[in-house]
Amino acid sequence: MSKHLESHIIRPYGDATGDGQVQVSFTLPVAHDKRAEGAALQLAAKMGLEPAMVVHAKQMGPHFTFFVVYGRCSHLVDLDKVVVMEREFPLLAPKEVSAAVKRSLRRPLVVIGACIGTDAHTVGIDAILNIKGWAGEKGLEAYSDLEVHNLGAQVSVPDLVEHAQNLKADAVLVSQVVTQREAHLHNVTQMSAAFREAYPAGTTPVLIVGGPRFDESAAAELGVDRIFVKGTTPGEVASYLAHRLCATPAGPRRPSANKKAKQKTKRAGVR
Amino acid sequence: MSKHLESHIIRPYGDATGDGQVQVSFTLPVAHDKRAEGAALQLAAKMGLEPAMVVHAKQMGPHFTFFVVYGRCSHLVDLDKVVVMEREFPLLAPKEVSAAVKRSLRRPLVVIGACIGTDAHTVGIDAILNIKGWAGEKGLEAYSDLEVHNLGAQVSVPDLVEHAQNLKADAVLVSQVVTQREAHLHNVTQMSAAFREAYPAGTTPVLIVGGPRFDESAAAELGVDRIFVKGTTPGEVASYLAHRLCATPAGPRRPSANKKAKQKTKRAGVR
Amino acid sequence: MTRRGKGKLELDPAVVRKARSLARKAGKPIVTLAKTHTTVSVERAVLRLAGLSGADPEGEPWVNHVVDAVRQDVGLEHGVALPVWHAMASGDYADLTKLAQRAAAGSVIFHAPEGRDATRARSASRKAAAAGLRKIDNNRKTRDRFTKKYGDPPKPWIYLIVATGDIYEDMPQAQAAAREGADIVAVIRSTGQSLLDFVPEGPTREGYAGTYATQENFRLMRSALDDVSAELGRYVRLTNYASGLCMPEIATLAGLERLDMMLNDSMYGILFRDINPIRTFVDQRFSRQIHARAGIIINTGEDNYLTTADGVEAAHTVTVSQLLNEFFGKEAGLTDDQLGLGHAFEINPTVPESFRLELAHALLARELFPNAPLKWMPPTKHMTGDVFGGYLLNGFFNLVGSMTDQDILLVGMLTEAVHTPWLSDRDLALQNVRYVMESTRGLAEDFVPAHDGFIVQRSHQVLGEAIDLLERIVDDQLLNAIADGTFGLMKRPADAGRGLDGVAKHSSSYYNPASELLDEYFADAKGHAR
Amino acid sequence: MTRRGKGKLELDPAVVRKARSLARKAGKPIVTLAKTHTTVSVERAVLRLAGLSGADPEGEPWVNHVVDAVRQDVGLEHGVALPVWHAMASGDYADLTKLAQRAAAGSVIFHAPEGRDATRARSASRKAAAAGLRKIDNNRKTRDRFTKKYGDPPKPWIYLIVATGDIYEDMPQAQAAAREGADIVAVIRSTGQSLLDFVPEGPTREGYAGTYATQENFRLMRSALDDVSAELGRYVRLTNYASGLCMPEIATLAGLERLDMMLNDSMYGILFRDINPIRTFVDQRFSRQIHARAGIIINTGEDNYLTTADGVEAAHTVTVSQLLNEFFGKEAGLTDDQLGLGHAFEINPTVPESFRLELAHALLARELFPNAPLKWMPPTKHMTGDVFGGYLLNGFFNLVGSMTDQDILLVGMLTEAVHTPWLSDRDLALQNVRYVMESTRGLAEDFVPAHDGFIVQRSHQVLGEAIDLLERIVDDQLLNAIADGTFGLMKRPADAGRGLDGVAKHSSSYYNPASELLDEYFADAKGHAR
Ligand code: B12
Ligand code: B12
Ligand SMILES: Cc1ncc(COP(=O)(O)O)c(C=O)c1O
Ligand SMILES: Cc1ncc(COP(=O)(O)O)c(C=O)c1O
Repeated sequence: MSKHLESHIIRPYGDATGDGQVQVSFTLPVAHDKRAEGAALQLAAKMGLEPAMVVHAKQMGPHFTFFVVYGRCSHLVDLDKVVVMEREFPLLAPKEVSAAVKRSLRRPLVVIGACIGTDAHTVGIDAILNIKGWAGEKGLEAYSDLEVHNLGAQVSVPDLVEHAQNLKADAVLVSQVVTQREAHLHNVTQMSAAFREAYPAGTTPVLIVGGPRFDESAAAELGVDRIFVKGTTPGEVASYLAHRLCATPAGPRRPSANKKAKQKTKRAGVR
Repeated sequence: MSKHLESHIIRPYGDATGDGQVQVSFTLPVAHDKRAEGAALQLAAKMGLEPAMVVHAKQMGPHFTFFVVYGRCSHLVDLDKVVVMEREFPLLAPKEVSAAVKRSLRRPLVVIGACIGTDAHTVGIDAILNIKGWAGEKGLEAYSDLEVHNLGAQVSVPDLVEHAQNLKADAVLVSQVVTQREAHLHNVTQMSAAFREAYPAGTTPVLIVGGPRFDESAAAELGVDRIFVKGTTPGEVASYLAHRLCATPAGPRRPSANKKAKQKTKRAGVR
Repeated sequence: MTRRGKGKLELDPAVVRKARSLARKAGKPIVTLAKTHTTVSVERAVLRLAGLSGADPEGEPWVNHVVDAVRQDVGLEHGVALPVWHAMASGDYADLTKLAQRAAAGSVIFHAPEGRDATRARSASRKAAAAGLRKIDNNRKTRDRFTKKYGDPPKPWIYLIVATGDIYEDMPQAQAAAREGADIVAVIRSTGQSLLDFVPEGPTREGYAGTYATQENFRLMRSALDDVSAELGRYVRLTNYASGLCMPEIATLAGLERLDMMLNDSMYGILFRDINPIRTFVDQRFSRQIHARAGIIINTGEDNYLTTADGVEAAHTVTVSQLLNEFFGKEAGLTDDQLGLGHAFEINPTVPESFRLELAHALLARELFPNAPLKWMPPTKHMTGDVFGGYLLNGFFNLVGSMTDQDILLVGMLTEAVHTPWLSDRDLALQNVRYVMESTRGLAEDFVPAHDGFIVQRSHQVLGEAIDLLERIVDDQLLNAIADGTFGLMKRPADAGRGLDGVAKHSSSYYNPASELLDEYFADAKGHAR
Repeated sequence: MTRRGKGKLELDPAVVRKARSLARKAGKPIVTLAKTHTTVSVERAVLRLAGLSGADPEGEPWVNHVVDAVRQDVGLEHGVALPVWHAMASGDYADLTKLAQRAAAGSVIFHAPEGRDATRARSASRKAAAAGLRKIDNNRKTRDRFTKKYGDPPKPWIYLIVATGDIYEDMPQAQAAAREGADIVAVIRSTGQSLLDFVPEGPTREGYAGTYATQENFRLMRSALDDVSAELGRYVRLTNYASGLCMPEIATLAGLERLDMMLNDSMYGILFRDINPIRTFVDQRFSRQIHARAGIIINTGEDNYLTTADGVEAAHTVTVSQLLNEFFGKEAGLTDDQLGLGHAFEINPTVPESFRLELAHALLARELFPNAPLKWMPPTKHMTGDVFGGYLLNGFFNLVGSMTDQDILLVGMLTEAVHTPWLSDRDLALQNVRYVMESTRGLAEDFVPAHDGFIVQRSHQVLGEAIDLLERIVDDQLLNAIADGTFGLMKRPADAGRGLDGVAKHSSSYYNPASELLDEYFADAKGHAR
């Protein structure tokens, strides 16, 4: 057993340690014949599967064939080389969050949330905000010292900025679920730029985005403070808010992430 | 449409030409956590999947996790580089086969078949030999000028050789379905060596093996004349026999394949 | 067949009658509202029916120019017909397009005509609208001819979605889908089109997660499917979405381009697009009258509720919505065989006996609406990245479809939680449907819920809860119920939401030739019925 | 529950009685044959029961040495008991092992004792055999204690296969399987063991596509499962194969090591291993007497027929084989709850209504054998490399199990056509079973085949064909029927096949203490029953 935990170089496991067995399926734009199966094996070989078996091939229409391939993958996985983004903040209970807010802000912390662009998938943001909550945890609306405004779906970026200003939002939570043609990346980049434009440098609210297909480590590129992904719970978000907004009550509040992104965007250096 | 047929460099197809999308699943010998997902992505990257998404991860027991990954595969497939083994003989109708046998041998062609070693999967060899046949084609027993002896399952190599000699077999058909620990390769190599040992050089019957997991192009290595794989029909086998045994009635009949293999085996050069 | 007679759930006819009459009570006030209001989109639909199409170089449709201009000059409350055809009579415009161009240039001033002018404008506009309705009638005849010629496919009809965003990619994919076995092809729309207050023009090559609904895209796709229908000897139906801010216009375009089905729910826009309730209901009635006339089958959207609410707790809201959709639909002239009421397999699969619960719900819909072509929707919310488990779940969804005798089966994708369907996803999905349908054909006759057993009791419970809810709705008015988040847990007050500014109450002199013609038509349709 | 009463298939009790009496008629001559013959393996089993185990340095078991030596000296026809215990009495051997070693060295000459010598040898051997049976009885008690302590899992019991070839890999895998939800773990054997005329010794680490069945492997695996049973608070059963040339010995070892189930079919060895029919039937009866005594549930192998014959055409051969297995089993003392009769989901999935055909066949078995713990086997022959379709098919197999209330469910693998199961294949398979069983729990009560409908008629047809076949078998004798390829399309003449030379007809002085004790035991078991 323990050997599983110790060894840092591992391989895929079919039914014996080190057998490297994996399953692959894909479609090739060719009719099904011997050559097509050869092509499938060529691709498998390039993926590192050798030996590999085409166990299933099904032609779909005149020009496409679907393949299922099993084989031994020659690649090794080095666990030491895996970079994981560890949570940079402690998980707090709702009470602790409220206490932190009281202590440092001496007023409710204002949060607004929305699905921006044409995205109408509100279940995710609602899971974080609604009292009902998610995975057994109550949503931010249930936190005594958080003032939550859920703007709902398909909110345009200008509207979002306007609301943020009128409501004096400390944090803006944005959800993006539709990812076709990278819609989520375009929308978020546009959104963060708009905030930096609308606010005096360093005073922008904390920008938080979430959705099932984001890369947690892409916050800097997108010009936001934090990204939350699949399986996020309200408690994590609340804890992050406390960590981010209540740790240093006095100190300035310009996320380094924004700096980086600023340099990228046209309006860099605006004062 | 036609472009599908012309272009010789292709990529996997998800829902748009060139998107390179593939699906992969495998198990890693690690418990499920962030690091494990990172490990899965590292493996995907090494297989050429970038970007890739871990869409499913399920821990199985304390030490294993199953992953489903989707991603864009960067590898290209060059159709021109695909080597396919084309059928080297014409497909004949049963009548034509019989005619060829009559013409060249002037006697029935004797075929014996068996599953050797501990393999008891007879459905495959029966599909080829039994009158009932396979895929709508009658089996070799239905051919007027073929004399078929089906020895059944789990025949030992010595028994097989003995029968071949007693029955003056022109061709020996062997099936191997169980492939665990390369059983099929061991058994076939052993079998072909035994025949070369038992027969004067160049007089061995035509050795044909078949089974769902053979590599059609491995005949030489295994010391046999022909390998048939998944989906073989009786007609193909009969046509091959006619081609192989009735083409050159007089001429010597030592398959080059055997030569090669001979050099490999210990008993090379025995006279 | 479960279609007629006693039924497997032993539903009490009196209870069923009660449910329907409550739905009528709840819907009546809305109908009055719809009959006494108009919207910019209804008025634009009239102009489209009269043959006005096209857009200015910026892509703003001429119908928008005209309606906006009329509104500026005389307001919306009289309808645009009289002012427009009065202008046509006064000025010398070759056709409506010319008028529109001039109006766009600001060089037309519209008046609300009186007396003989009004009468003349009225009959001119009536002629124009009638011409449009004739086109629609002819399309209906053409469809009937095709279905007679080819014969209709056996139920359930297999419904597949295409969504590349590019109409020129959509066409071959739709034809491929048809060849693979699709009886119905739906081209889903680009996200956000529903919030546009105009209908884009011409063929389009880019949309997010869907393709724009335009008259030209409709035409291109319908003819692509006509080709493949001829090839296959099977009439392949085309579906799009009459929803969002342009519902009436899109319905009209669907009729003009011979679409066969339209997603058209009485509350979807309100709940899932935050469109103003009144705007929605007014647009709704007009578009359903058009669908009725065009012989288009509507698909309602009850499935959507269960994506935000729980499949068990909210089961009765589906029933309530189906009853309301039925009432609104029939009031607008739709016949039973045009009511593609929706429901879905969305119960959490880890719930004990979830499959029997699905059977209970699906059978309840089947027996409440024996003659409606029910649309059975696959699991989506509980689909995960476990594509194997997802493939299995879709198989059990298909099985419910087979056992409860559904009519329209939207094929589920094993990659629902991952991406919009791939070619191979669709092919696998169709193999799944084919296996289940073929291997279980006739199994419905062996499916006899135990008397007073789990399934019967559950179905009665859901119907009971539906009736309770309808009673509450009747008491505090449907609009308030919607405002309180009764459906899909979404709160939508009547005085909020998108497109409210596009709504106007009829003036005493309101005139709409299309509505007039449609009302007459259904009046004597009813006449004949009697 | 379908277990008692009328039944859903409306089977005519008279017809069912007829089927059983035909099976009895067909089986009777075989029983006589079995009672009047012995085999080398039966005799070796007697010695194993008496405590002789172990092997020479080459691995040839001592029991083989002794039996071969006795046979050489006095032949097999008197049985080995008297010659052996006579030798024990004459010479000074510390124990049987010593005797065996000397016999192996050729320094023992065996005689068939007469008179008082015979009597003495007889009672000595009887004592020795009784000691072995006591061990078996105690194991049975232990099992009962465990199942009482932990309680039995709900039906169906989940049956998983382990097959690494290495007992030390098998143990953790079996424990993993148990933790994942397996109620029964089967360790399949290495290909070819069935053709060995001896039982290998000690722990083994290599076999092809399976692990050798040895006493030590049995012991190791049973204790590994005892550990995990304690951990899980659920008694996990262990299964192996009492088949092939050493059937009686393996049955004995199973009893001595507290295995819980054994694959043990009356004809599998004949048909699928070309073992001589007489050898098989003689070995069969002895091993079933042991199983009966040990409280072991046998699993029969009807599933195998459908891998070589067609699932529809040959459906009735399954029924016939079940009836024969039942007759032979009960004749040997097995009770209903020990008869794990087999059947399988092997109809070509492209056959129209294939699922309903499967339901008809499965329900027929259920209603013919209401009290037998039926073993329901998954699709194998029609599984292909399409692992998605295979996963779906396994789901529908599980569904039949749920709807027809099967007892033992062998879990199908999506990769059946590809490789022996992977860890992840097994895990996916268990999720499949869990979903189907949980979500459809209770569905059986809603499954009521239409009166005289497709399912009822099909089941009657199969039973009818089974009766016709049994009549033909009764006419021309079971052995001839087997010779003619009646089962699984395999022709197996009674005078051919492996192991015939290991068979001997009893002489007038034949004595077998184990058989004697077993016969007495069942005699008064019957006595009590009366
Ligand atoms: C429910 C649903 C809908 C509902 C939405 C109802 C509603 N009010 O939200 C309806 C039916 C309306 C719908 C419509 C459409 N949908 Co949809 N839908 C789904 C579905 C089935 C589930 C999504 C969901 O609710 N997940 C549950 C939530 C809780 O998970 P989540 O969103 O990931 O949120 C969690 C985390 O990501 C994170 N999180 C998310 N946001 C945020 C924000 C912040 C600030 C934080 C901190 C955390 C956070 O926390 C949450 C809790 O852990 C998915 C398929 C699937 N099974 O995933 C398709 C899916 C998302 N839909 C899809 C599409 C294409 C559409 C349409 C565009 C189709 C069309 N053209 O008509 C339409 C149009 C909608 C639009 N304009 O956007 C695609 C998206 C493909 C892609 N990746 O681009 C999917 C994947 C289905 C598919 N395979 O095609 N859909
Ligand atoms: C039927 C079957 C059985 C039957 C066999 C009955 C019989 N008399 O043949 C029974 C139930 C007895 C059986 C038993 C076992 N089986 Co089995 N069995 C299968 C099964 C379900 C189908 C095989 C089959 O009949 N295919 C149909 C035939 C027509 O196809 P084919 O063999 O490929 O033959 C075609 C071609 O290959 C070619 N061909 C084949 N041979 C030849 C020969 C010549 C000369 C030519 C020209 C062509 C040719 O032509 C044929 C027609 O196109 C497969 C799983 C599957 N779905 O594939 C497992 C499978 C083959 N069995 C397997 C195993 C492990 C066993 C056992 C060893 C398990 C055990 N330990 O108990 C036992 C023992 C048998 C033994 N000692 O060998 C494994 C093999 C794993 C591996 N690759 O090593 C498989 C893949 C199942 C699995 N996933 O575990 N099995
Ligand atoms: C009833 C109904 N209308 C419309 C739509 C399409 O949404 P949109 O109007 O945003 O295109 C859907 C989506 O599934 C629907 O179910
Ligand atoms: C009834 C029965 N006996 C025995 C076996 C095992 O075969 P063998 O005896 O070759 O180990 C099987 C295999 O599935 C079987 O079904």
